[in-house]
Amino acid sequence: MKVSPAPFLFRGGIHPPDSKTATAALPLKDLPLPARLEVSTSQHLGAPAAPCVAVGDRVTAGQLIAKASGFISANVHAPAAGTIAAIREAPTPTGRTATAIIIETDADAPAGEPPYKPIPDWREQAPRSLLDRVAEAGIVGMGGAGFPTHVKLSPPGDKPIDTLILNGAECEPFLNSDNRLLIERAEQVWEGCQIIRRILGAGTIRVAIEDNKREAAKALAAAMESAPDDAHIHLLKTLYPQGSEKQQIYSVTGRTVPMGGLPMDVGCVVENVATAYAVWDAVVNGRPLTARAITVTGDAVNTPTNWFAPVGTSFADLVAASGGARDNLAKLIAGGPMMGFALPSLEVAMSKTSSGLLLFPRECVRPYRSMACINCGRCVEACPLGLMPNELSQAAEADDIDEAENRHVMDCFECGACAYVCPARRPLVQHMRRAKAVITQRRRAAAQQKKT
Amino acid sequence: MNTEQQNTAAGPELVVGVSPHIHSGASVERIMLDVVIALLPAVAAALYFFGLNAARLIVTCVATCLATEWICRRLMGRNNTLGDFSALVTGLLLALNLPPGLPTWMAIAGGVFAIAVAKQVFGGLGYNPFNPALAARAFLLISFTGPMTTWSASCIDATSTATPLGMVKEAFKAGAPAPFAMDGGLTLDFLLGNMNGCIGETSAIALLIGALYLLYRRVITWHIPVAFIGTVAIYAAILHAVNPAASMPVHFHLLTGGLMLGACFMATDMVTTPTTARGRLIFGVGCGLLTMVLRTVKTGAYPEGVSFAILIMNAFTPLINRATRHRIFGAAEAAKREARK
Amino acid sequence: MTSYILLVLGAVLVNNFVLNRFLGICPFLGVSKKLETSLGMSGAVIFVMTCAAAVTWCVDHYLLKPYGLDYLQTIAFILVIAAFVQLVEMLLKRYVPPLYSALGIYLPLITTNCAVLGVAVMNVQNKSGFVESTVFACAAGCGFALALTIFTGLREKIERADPPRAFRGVAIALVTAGLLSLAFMGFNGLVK
Amino acid sequence: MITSILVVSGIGLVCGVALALGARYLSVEENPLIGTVTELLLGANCGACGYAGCGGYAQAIVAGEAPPNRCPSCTPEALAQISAALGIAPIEAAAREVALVLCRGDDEQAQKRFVYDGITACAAAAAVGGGDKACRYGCLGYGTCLRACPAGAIEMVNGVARVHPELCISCRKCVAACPRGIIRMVPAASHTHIFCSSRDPGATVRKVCKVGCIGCRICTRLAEGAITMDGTLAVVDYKQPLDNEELPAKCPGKCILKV
Repeated sequence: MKVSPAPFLFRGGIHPPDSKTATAALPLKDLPLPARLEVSTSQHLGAPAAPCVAVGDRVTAGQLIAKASGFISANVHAPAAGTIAAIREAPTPTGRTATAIIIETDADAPAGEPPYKPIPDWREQAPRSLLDRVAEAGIVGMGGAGFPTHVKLSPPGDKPIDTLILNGAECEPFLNSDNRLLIERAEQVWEGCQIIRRILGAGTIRVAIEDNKREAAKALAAAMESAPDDAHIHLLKTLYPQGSEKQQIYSVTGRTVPMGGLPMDVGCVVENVATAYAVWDAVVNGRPLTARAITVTGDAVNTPTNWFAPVGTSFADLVAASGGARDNLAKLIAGGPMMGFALPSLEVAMSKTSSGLLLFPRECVRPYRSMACINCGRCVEACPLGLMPNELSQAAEADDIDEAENRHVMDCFECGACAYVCPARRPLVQHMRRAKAVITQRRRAAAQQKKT
Repeated sequence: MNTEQQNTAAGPELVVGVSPHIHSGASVERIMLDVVIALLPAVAAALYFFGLNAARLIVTCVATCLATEWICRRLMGRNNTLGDFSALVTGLLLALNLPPGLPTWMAIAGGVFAIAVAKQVFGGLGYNPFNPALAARAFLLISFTGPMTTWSASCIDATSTATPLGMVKEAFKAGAPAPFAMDGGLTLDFLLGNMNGCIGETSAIALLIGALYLLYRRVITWHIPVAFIGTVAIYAAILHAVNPAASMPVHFHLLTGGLMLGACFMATDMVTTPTTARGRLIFGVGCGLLTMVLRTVKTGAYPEGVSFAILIMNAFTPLINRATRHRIFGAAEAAKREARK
Repeated sequence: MTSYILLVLGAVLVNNFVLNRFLGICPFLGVSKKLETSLGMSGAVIFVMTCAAAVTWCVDHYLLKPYGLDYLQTIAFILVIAAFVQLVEMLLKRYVPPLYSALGIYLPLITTNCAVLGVAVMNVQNKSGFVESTVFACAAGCGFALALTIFTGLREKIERADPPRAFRGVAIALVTAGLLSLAFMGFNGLVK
Repeated sequence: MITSILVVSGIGLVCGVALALGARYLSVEENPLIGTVTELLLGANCGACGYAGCGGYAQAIVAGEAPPNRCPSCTPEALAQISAALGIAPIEAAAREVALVLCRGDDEQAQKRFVYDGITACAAAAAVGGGDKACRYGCLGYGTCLRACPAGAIEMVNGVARVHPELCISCRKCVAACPRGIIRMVPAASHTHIFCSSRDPGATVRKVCKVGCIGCRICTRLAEGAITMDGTLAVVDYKQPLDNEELPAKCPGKCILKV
């Protein structure tokens, strides 16, 4: 049997209620094409893409509209045919602003040819050409951070990769986009995963799925039956943050990524299931990454839905399609509730990394007063990295950034486990983030000074 | 102003903050309330064994602590913190740590000291380095040694005016044999709390019930109580094995004095104790060792050492915290990699 | 042997120079902000105390006592101590400059650290022998080191505390020191 | 009597010789001037000079890396003494400058985009969705400058920071602390200021704030060169005299005030 429990378990972690039932059984629905799409040039980590169309241009579905600029960057394509209405600054779902290309869509446009040549016989093609396709198609890590996939898939020669981990943990509460993708499109995900392995030349494939998503695991196992392989599905104990790269690598392989290192340092690459699906679509169908699954849920939306929606759809359109928001809407979150970003308004467009949109009612956003740390140690128990959030946050609060740096605040990936359990309701993640921002700024300044 | 907001804001006013956007619901209030609930059996035992005197002390201490907390916050111009119940816990713990015959005004002095000097001058809950109730007890013990070690006005069958620990210490100091044998009847009496002592410390069974509740509610972890009580037991066992004539058996040391109250409620006060499991074990062992040293060294000024032991270990807490930091995920691997280079 | 153990325990825990006799409060408050400096200070004090006790014992025994000059004790002892402190200062400045600048004014102030003089005078009062004096001095220095180390840990904690304006800084440190001393009173009488 | 004198001087002599030997073999070179200058610098250690404390600044002065007039608390006499000690020509004291918060968009005048929930500190608030103030250049009002000010010269008035110039010690800590960069050092002698830092076009400013510069340029004409335009923002050029009493009343954005 290919399905078995994960052999290891990382230290720390928390058990938030998974709150997934509202949308777990709802099939992905294709969103009717919105009249307007706001496609950001910065949907990935690294340099924003450079727009290569002008206002007034007509574009076809899948046409390249912004080119990757620099090594860590990704192409951006038009999700639908239409006319470029404007190119201007717009807010991103991660709380920043970036140049966005606004497309007035043309619903009557014929479907047309896929923009890239399909490669159904990818098993016979050189890994290099497949990698180029991934780069062309503008594929990024769709689990959250949005790291350009083609960069991740071309590790330096001295870092041999022997394990590819397909991340289907989806440990964030509320979200079901990856879960539904696995249930409904398991074969495509599986094929995408094999394509990635061919690019990497990796030995084994390990699939990591939390044990509360047995249906997804079953669907994938069925898909894997038809494609015999030495791959293996590991059911992870439901524990947040199993979906985090380093924790997952440990749970699945028992290897520990060195502090400050990358998964490739221990011979692993972790790819999200949505990314695998996008790779399949790009290679087999020749279609760039322009649409993704997104869960719209929460107690302040009328009809929670799992959408398959074009990138650039404004959250206002998504919410409207989901039956609209209720009057008691008080918080709007792009992403999951643990690591997602609260948005100031619905006038923000979804990106390649938007896996969910949560609408929380006023009852869930009670104002509270954070207190002094009472030293209970729950955050220390919860931290999957073994950091001490209590002391780090106090150092940051006292502006003792050096102390925070010496105590490895930079390793914090802001999973939020500490703040979730804190009985004093301290904004621990915000303290960490601020300390990290200060340190990054200092390091940048120091590097600049070195140069001059 | 209102009309303008309506003009500009298209939707409702949204709250924007940093992730995570959900919370476990744990709160300081709930933790403190749990401690109060866990103390109820001990309070009941105190009322049963010491009657009105216990009621008088509990009411006095709680009222004093609450009032002092309110006044201090007022004077400092800060928010009212009566709602977090920490002053209530301090008041209860202080009362349970006092001998039944203590004059009311001394209890008031203790309450004021606990809140004003040991807690609020540091900025309130979370900042105090020493357990406020214990600091107040130590303060009273040093200032009013007589009343703090007079036990006459107490017990239902008061045959002696000293605590068992005091009687034993006096006897051994004088070179006499143990004043009583720890037979079954006496052990049961000690277990239930039928002896002289501070009003809340005598009933081991009531305190243990409370501790189990705290463990069940995950307010405390097992490390400190187990390490503390275990160390005392091992130390007492060794002492008894080496010299049975001049020492008391293990269960005597476990059931008498403030050990149960101290190990389950005072040494587990999270503000003043280490954060990591390892640190808590060290803390517990340190408390146990110090307690037994203070109890059994014949020349010591006080027959009981639990409160001082915990206070001294409180002082060590920052150093223990520093020494028992968790290993950071991947730090060892990073060091190895560095070494290879 | 037992008497030496008791002597040491007594000087470190029971009659701790800082927490029980309230001597040497100045460096106790002055250099207790960072563990690194307080450890350096501890080392310096142990060194000065031990050497000063040894030398003052000799001075007392071979110079003052024979000539009946007991009344000159304070002056003579201070002279010796001052010289030792100067020596430590030079050594540190030369070999551990960061520690030297971190200790700052508190290094020369060991001269006026009453604990050092206290040890010397107490040795005379107790009519201790040479070895006893030196051991006692070293133990007293260790007691100072212990108190300083614990207190530094506490100060690093209260540094992050939020006391009312009037209590910020040294005031809250003194309150903490008082409470620490209260805790150490539990050792009272343990060793006579 | 003689014995006592002899004994004490004997001990003193031995110690003296020991120390002399120590000084001979363990000494470390140090410029005595640094000590002199440090003493003259008053020792406020405010950091206004940009160095780590007065000692660091003194070192820099003696090394010739910095002029001695960077200390705002230094009296002219002390400055003269420092120059004399260094053996250089006396240096003029710089004109006193005070910090000024270039925003008056308080809770009543300026819009907010959302309800901020988090740490009460400006840098932290600015990092959350770009800050809750609708104006990207407005004072966030979470008091980071107030806590940075060693002189207690900053007060929060209705959600906007205000510097009390009479208390300001010109240390520039608030200037460095403000994540929006809207605190500026201005001559203490100037009293008319433009309290806005928004570089947004006038229409945008109007939408979000009732007291913002809309870039109408009326003030530039009235001020005869003492106010210049930096894009759409009017900026006072403090090198020029500015004594037009009508300015505050004539500003349609109501952001020019005489204080």
